[in-house]
Amino acid sequence: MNVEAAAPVKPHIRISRVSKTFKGRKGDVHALSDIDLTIGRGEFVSVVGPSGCGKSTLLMLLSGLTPYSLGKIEVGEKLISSPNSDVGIVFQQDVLLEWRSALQNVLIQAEIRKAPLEAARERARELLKMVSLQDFENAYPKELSGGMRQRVSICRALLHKPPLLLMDEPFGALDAMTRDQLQLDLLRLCADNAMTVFFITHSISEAVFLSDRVVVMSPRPGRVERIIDIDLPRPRRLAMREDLKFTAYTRELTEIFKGLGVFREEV
Amino acid sequence: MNVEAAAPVKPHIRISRVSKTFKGRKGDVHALSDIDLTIGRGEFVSVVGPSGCGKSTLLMLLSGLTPYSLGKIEVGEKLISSPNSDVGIVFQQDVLLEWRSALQNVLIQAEIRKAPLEAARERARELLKMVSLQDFENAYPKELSGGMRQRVSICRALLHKPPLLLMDEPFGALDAMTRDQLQLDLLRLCADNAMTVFFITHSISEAVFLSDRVVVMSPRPGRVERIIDIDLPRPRRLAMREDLKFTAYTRELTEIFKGLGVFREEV
Amino acid sequence: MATITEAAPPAHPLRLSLRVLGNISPAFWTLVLLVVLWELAVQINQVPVYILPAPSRVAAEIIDYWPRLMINAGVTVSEILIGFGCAIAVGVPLAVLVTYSRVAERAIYPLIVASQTIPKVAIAPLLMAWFGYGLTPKIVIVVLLSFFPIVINSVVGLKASSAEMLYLAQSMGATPWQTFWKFRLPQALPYIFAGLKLATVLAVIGAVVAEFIGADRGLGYVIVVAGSSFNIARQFAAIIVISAIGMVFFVIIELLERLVVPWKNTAVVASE
Amino acid sequence: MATITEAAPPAHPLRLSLRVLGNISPAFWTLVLLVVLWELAVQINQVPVYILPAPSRVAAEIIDYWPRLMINAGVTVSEILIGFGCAIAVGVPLAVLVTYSRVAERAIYPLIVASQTIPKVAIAPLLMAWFGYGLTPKIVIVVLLSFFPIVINSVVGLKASSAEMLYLAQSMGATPWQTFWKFRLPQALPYIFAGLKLATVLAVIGAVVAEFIGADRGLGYVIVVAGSSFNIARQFAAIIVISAIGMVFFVIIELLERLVVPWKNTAVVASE
Amino acid sequence: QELTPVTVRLAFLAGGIDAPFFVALGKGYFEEEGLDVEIIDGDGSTGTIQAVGNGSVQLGNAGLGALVQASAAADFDNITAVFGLVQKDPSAIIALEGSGITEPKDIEGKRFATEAGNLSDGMITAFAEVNGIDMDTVEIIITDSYQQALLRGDADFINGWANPDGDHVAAFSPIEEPILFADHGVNLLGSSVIVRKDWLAEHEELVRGYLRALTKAHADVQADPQEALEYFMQARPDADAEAIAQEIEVMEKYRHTASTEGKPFGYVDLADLELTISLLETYADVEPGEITPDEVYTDAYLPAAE
Ligand SMILES: Nc1ncnc2c1ncn2[C@@H]1O[C@H](COP(=O)(O)OP(=O)(O)OP(=O)(O)O)[C@@H](O)[C@H]1O
Ligand SMILES: Nc1ncnc2c1ncn2[C@@H]1O[C@H](COP(=O)(O)OP(=O)(O)OP(=O)(O)O)[C@@H](O)[C@H]1O
Ligand SMILES: [Mg+2]
Ligand SMILES: [Mg+2]
Repeated sequence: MNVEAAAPVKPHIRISRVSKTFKGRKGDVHALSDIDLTIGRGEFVSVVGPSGCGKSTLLMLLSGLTPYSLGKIEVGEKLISSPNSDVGIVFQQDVLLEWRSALQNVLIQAEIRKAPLEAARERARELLKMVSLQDFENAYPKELSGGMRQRVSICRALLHKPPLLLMDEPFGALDAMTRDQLQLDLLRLCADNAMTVFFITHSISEAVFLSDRVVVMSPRPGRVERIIDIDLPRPRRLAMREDLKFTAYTRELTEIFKGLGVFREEV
Repeated sequence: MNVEAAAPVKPHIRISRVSKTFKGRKGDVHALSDIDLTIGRGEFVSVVGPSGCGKSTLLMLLSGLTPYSLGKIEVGEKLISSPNSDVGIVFQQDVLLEWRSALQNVLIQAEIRKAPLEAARERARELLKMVSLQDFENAYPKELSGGMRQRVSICRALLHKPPLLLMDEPFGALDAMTRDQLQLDLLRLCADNAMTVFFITHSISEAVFLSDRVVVMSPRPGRVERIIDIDLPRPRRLAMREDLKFTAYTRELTEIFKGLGVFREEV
Repeated sequence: MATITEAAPPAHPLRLSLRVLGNISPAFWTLVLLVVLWELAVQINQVPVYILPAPSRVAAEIIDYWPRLMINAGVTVSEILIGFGCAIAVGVPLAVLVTYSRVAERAIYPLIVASQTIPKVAIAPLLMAWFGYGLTPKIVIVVLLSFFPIVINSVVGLKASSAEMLYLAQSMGATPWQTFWKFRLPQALPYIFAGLKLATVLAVIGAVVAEFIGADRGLGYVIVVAGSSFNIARQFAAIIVISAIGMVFFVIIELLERLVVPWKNTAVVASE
Repeated sequence: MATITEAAPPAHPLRLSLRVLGNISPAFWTLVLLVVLWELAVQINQVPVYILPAPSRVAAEIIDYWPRLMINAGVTVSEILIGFGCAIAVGVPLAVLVTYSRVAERAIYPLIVASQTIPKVAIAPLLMAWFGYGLTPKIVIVVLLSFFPIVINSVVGLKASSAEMLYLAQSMGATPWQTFWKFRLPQALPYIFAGLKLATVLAVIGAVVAEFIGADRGLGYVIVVAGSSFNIARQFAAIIVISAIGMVFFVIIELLERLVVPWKNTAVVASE
Repeated sequence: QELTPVTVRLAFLAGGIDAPFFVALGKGYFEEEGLDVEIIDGDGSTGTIQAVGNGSVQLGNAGLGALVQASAAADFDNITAVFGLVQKDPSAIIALEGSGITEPKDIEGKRFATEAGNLSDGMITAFAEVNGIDMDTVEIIITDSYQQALLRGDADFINGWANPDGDHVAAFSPIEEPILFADHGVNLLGSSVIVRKDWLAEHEELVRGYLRALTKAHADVQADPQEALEYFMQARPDADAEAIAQEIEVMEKYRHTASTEGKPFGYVDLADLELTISLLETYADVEPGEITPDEVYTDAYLPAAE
């Protein structure tokens, strides 16, 4: 079933036969099995798959934050065996530092990287404005709604214009409108900065709308079930979602999903 | 603009002119303004609105966990002025106790309520099976994926068959298929137990699919912008989402949303 | 049934300090009550002064002996402050070492524990032999007594950082120093402050005990000398000044905590 | 650069204890090293026994005096255990009171602090007058010395519960007792255990100090008696037995922690 | 016969000088007098006076000088001594051999290590003044480990008991003959049996019996020091037997002053007591005339001389 799509020109990420097993008290959990995936430089790849199939785990392996059990991951020319700091990550849980205001939470990225602070502050303000949080720069995480916290963590990941962006359901807590807006903003930023994006989502239409390729993962142990090339023109426009081609893609993905047997019969 | 839909027969919840202001270091945040809403017994009401508009705040007021600044909230015949324990709540962040396994996290509901433990364990197992976590009963929260954690917290809220269910984006971290499945399961449980449900979501189609009425809130300070009666037959079937009536509702809601001006012009 | 209260907004530092000072009052009244009871107990039972002097008698002694009490208090306070400072300077880095290095944890930790269980009074001759008879052995004793809670609590605090937060730090390429300074330390502050509070009282005790063993000034010395000449009222006067120093010190650390860890002073859910 | 390690899986209690025992070894080797250095220092510098007896000399004394050391150790250990038990029985409820009642916090807390800064040795005659010369005053001193870290750390721990968690508890109609028992306490355990560890060493010190003042048995008494006849080697023998007791006690509490708070022993991210 | 329970607190940690107490206990002399005695160790006269004063013990050993000073300082007159145990003060200047300190005058310009509490009772000053020593030339080091300070050479002399403190030092390094204060015009009466006057009034016969038992035991100690040591070690197994044996031997010489030499054990000479009081009046803040000998001592309970 593994239909590998045409390999992109300049590979940025190369995942070869990677497996991951979590050792548990009551036996091991086999989270990822034999993953093969190559992502080109500047490519936007989305990952969809049922809950618990190993998407977040794969993202953590890519970032070098968790070690893999078998196989090989290369990012750029580098073999990943320790944390890779040349990335921006949006974690599934917004990991905000509760002792810092929204603005300071974004700025930590610059502080740690020893980037010039004044310019960073400028950019952080712009990013917060982009996600409509200009009025909450000084609010502490406790004083923010779930969606607001998530938006702060997105700004943090974007601050330093990383060459590789890893996003774990970044828009999950946002309403449809804000989400549409941020999707467009994200695409613009990617185009401007030639970022490679590894994007986990639960929304098939979001995946289709944003991506060059969509990876469908099968449930435990997570495998790459199928990779779909999305052949839609760029820049993407919201109106494209009404296109037949677009709906064809979403339908195809939905069918693959259903084929995974995740879905029980209707009761 | 406030178009109050036909009042339901037996009111379960009565919210009258409720406002909520958070006192902050740098001035106050006016989160909710002058909310009026009546929810009938056994009714399924969804709330949609832009991120940060006060949905979670309203839920917290309803549960009595946060005090309101002005107005009156009655649940049943009781004026809410202290925590109401006759509910099941799914919080926006899954609040799992990290020292308890998935099963024990569900069972805490029964332990606190001093319900017979054997029966509760039986039911907890069923619920975990319903959300496909039968293999993870003994896993600790740290060992679960984001979507799995959320599913555990849903089971916890349902364990004691509460007359009133308050859910804050309960399916936000779930893939489309699991989500569909759980929507159906939830509707079945509601019908079986005559539960009243207050349901916050970011998905307009989810709101339409599940609800008797959909409340649209406007951004800060949160107000009730519009209430839409969803006149679709019950039990709902997934196929209904292809109905013209269904799409008409989602379109209407999308238009209202756009009218709120949340949406910036496309860039 | 539980009741709900509004989360108190964090106030301006100055307003805060004032509020904290205001907060002392219930304790003050308890204290007054205790003193009155003590006075009555002594008066009614005719307790002789060499057993337990009445507060009035102690107060008279404090007033009488005020100038010399203050001079000696100055000595004790400076020992406490220097010793406490050194305890922090020793304790926090040690905690960092133990947190970051498993080997250090296993090799050093048990020895620190052992060092704590040694009665300082018993090894006084050693300390005197090594550090002479001046200020140094007192500082050493203060440090030995007070650095332990700083270490233990700092270790627990520094280990309390969530895995997610450390992942975040690593993804930014944070150096160990940055991870410590920007992520672990702020997270650990509530624990560290609990340790500092414990350390304050131990520092006070340490200074006094050190002065018991060999000193020619300080409040501990006053207690010994007053005791040997059976001046119990003066002993109590000195003890009360010591307690006051300890309390002031403790309150200062608490004020500092409120200034340094303001984000903790929100969200209060009081259950009845 | 930081490196990544696999999260260690929580092991079976028995395996755990074995591992912990295994873990002691680095400390053991450091100890051996220290003892060797000590022996060499004494031999080379010809340090007289009245300053610092050589470990060989102390070891000989321990062996020589073993039966009586054990008898006295038994006395001291029982004082420590009873006192420590009482300290927990006093400290934890006090912490609960302070956590739940703002008034208690303001009224009692400062007095507890004050009680800590009073040098116990100085008020020993009072304690003797109140509690006689038997076991009671020793227990009282142990409790007075060791309950404070239990209180302070328990308060910090009980206050560490997140607002969300307390909301959850309230939404289930949890009684204050249930909230305490099922939500706050498990959350507070790491803090409480840090407090208990501090308390162990203070309990040991407390027992020894109490035996200094008025006792005719126990290791503190042995130290005093040996001191009075200038038997420094025997003093050190007793000190070493005391330290050993303290360490064993500390390790027991740590083992207990690993059994009671197993969910903490996961996810280790070591940074170099 | 019903025994009366009595707790006795020694002045210091039990030492050879307390041997009569343990012999009386071990041989049942106290029981013969109707007493059930428990002996507890002390940590100085102050503590014992307090313990007797507040009734936590009935009988105690405390320095008569200390009793005078305490009565004045804390303003009480309800405790009296009834029996002198140590009358010649063993306090002495102790210096290492070769230090050149053999006469009181020799301490001038030297370094002096002592405990804080020891310094404040005024007897050093008294010793200096009586012997024309300029204390301003003496450098004082205050430390509890004064013996070590002397041995290490941090100090030239210390003030301690000629026995056993002097013996302890001598065990490591030979010392000059200790310069006893008592031999140089300054004798503060030492340990005596003290009791609260109200309790005494109710238990006169018991106290007489107690003192009889002590006297009898003291005679036994002198007759058979080895046996006394055995009784002692039975009661205080952690004590250093060798040291105790030596103490039993040498401490006897401090039982009497020159003026009570040949008098029965326990007898206190009025002139000695007056000297003690006057020394304290001159050097230790005791108001002249505030304490009279009969306030702090009575000979009414001494056993009839045999
Ligand atoms: N504890 C608090 N202190 C101060 N302000 C708060 C607090 N909680 C919420 N707010 C503010 O109240 C407003 C409404 O927040 P709320 O969490 O109800 O939003 P929401 O509609 O649930 O948003 P989302 O969809 O992002 O979860 C926000 O502006 C938020 O900043
Ligand atoms: N630390 C851990 N220890 C043990 N098992 C783990 C751990 N983290 C994840 N797992 C397991 O690995 C599998 C994959 O988890 P992962 O978080 O990658 O899923 P996911 O695809 O991101 O799901 P979701 O969409 O719900 O976030 C799950 O079965 C989970 O239980
Ligand atoms: Mg995930
Ligand atoms: Mg919300």
